[in-house]
Amino acid sequence: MTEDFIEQSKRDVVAERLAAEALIIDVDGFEGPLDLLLTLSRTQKVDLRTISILQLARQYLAFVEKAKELRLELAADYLVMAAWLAFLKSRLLLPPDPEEEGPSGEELAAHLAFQLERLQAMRDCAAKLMARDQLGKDFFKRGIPEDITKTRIVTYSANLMDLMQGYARMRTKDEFRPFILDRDSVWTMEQALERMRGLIGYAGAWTDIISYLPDGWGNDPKKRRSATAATFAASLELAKEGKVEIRQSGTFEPIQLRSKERGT
Amino acid sequence: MSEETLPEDTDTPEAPQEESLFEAPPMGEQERMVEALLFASAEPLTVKELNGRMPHGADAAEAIVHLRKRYEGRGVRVNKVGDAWAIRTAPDLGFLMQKEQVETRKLSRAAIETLAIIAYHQPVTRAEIEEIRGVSVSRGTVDQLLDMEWIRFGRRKMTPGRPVTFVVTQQFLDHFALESARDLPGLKELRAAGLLENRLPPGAMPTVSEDEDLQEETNEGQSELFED
Amino acid sequence: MSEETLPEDTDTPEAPQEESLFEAPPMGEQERMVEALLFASAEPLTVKELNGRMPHGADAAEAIVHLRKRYEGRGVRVNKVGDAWAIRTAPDLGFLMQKEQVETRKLSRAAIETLAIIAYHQPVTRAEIEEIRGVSVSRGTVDQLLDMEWIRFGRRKMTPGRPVTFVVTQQFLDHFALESARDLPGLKELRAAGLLENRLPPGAMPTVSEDEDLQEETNEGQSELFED
Repeated sequence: MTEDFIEQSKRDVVAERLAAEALIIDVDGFEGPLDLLLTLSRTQKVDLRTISILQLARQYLAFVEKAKELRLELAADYLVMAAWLAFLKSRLLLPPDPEEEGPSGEELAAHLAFQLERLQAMRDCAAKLMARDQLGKDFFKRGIPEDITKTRIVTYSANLMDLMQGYARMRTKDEFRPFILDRDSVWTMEQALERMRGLIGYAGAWTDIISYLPDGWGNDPKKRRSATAATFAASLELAKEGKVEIRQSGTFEPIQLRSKERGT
Repeated sequence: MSEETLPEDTDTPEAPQEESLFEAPPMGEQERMVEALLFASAEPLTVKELNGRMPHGADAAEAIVHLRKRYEGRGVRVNKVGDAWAIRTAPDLGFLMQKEQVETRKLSRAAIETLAIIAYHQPVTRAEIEEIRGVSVSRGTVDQLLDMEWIRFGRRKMTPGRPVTFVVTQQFLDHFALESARDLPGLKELRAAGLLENRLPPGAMPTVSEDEDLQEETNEGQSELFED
Repeated sequence: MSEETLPEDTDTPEAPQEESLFEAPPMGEQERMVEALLFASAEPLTVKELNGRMPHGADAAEAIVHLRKRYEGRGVRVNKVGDAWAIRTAPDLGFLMQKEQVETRKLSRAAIETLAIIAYHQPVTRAEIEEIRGVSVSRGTVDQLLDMEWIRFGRRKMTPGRPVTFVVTQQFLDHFALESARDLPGLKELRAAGLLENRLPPGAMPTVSEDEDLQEETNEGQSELFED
């Protein structure tokens, strides 16, 4: 019995030593300082909620010391964590200085405990997730999916303009110039915009946009159409810029605008 | 369900199977298994293959009979494919497996020009179209327009060789929102609409050409296509 | 079934559907159709997709309810996968299907943890993942999960830098037989324990480089990926 006990405790000691060495040797195997802290916290054999952060900080610092002795190169973030834990340790040990600003040692320790608990929770979740039935491993999709035959229906489009242009092109051969607009009955949006910018400053009250049509463009239907379209587009542009407000009481009713700066 | 078995053979007639350490699962379970196997397998499975994959003592053949019955009148059915079995869509629902994809393409320039000539000059022969376009009309272009049902064969021309003619269809008129082909704007109107350069070559107005020297095209035996 | 209809609207409460020239097929038929469509497809189909393939006026959502019930306890089942549906074999029969088993790519511990964090915390930024794991997330890990189509980009977060977020996909739900991300195991408990809160560290804590490399990512034109 006693021999067994001695054997057992010997074995424990060996196991512990091996574990400690493994920690050091496997430092590359850790997924960062938080992971190392979580691993170290297990040696306290308590619930993460009741863990002693002070003790954990000591363990971590001892680990880093050991690694230095063994001339293991630790990544920078391990050293940053070590410096921070040293700071935390001193805060936890010294009586709180009322002059000092910032969070207390307890608050910092509580947050570290929270981080460890959260990381552990995510690890558990990951394990639970991977333990679920998985597609292609535990359950399966249809082995012979039936193809959805895609029948491609091609429709060709051509409009009357294409047709007429095509015809005109042939009948007039080389003289044909494709789609030339008669520019002298076209009022562009740029022109309308320029004109309106000069005028809206005076438009405090609601005014029909038709009144912004350039002089002499209201009579000829073709000119009137072009100028109205350009003025309307320009009004929208000005509204977008926040310069004017636009309203229309109903379909086909006059469209009115007023300057925003003055109107309110 | 009892685990005990008498050491002596009981003479029950429904136990002709070879003896096994494990009892075969109940038939309901076997049916589920066959269902899952046929569903997941990448190819149809024979009874032998099914039995090979099911627990010892299972009877896939019988399970299939049950499963088949269960799927009678359903959206899928258990079909025999050669000597194997597979789950397949019920034939009356095959139409669901087709997806129509509508693709709109711009009509080629050659097709538009050919179409325009037919619309303005109908009834018009292929030779006349070529005369106006100044290039030969490919078979494909005409076929495409026929296929789209925008043109059809008109009466043969009463000229030597009796060439076939083309006319536009009601579908064409519907597509271009025209009452009749006569509503197409003439060159004068095209010009007025700014579609044309002002100067017109003399005699370029659309007229129904009655040229008679265009007879090469005539001998395609398509008289059966003349409906009108 | 009568073709006649009164000129005036009849006030039947059970006819709220839009009127259609054709009557929708009876529900039994609709169930068959959904059955056929889901059997035919290896990937989940949304109700919208199903309705799009079924005759006008059909109600795939209702048909699925019936179908799902019909397959309860069978060898295959109707799984809800996010807003889509798929037929999958019953998990208890997986042992029969060694032949169909696909060798899945072995995921690293980092990848599995990252996946779990995205699933439980979604939408989550890379900086948040790093905060939880206490280590920077390698590009390869995220790329692998994106490549497997288990995660995708979510909406940008409305915080400085407008960082991209990650969310899990329909494929993820399908793979783990989850109806939605809300059905993740232990989600409620985690939330109750406050472990899903984004608790900010009090004062300066060692955190991984949050910003520099994230910033560049935000400028990539990925806005079209943000559907939801």
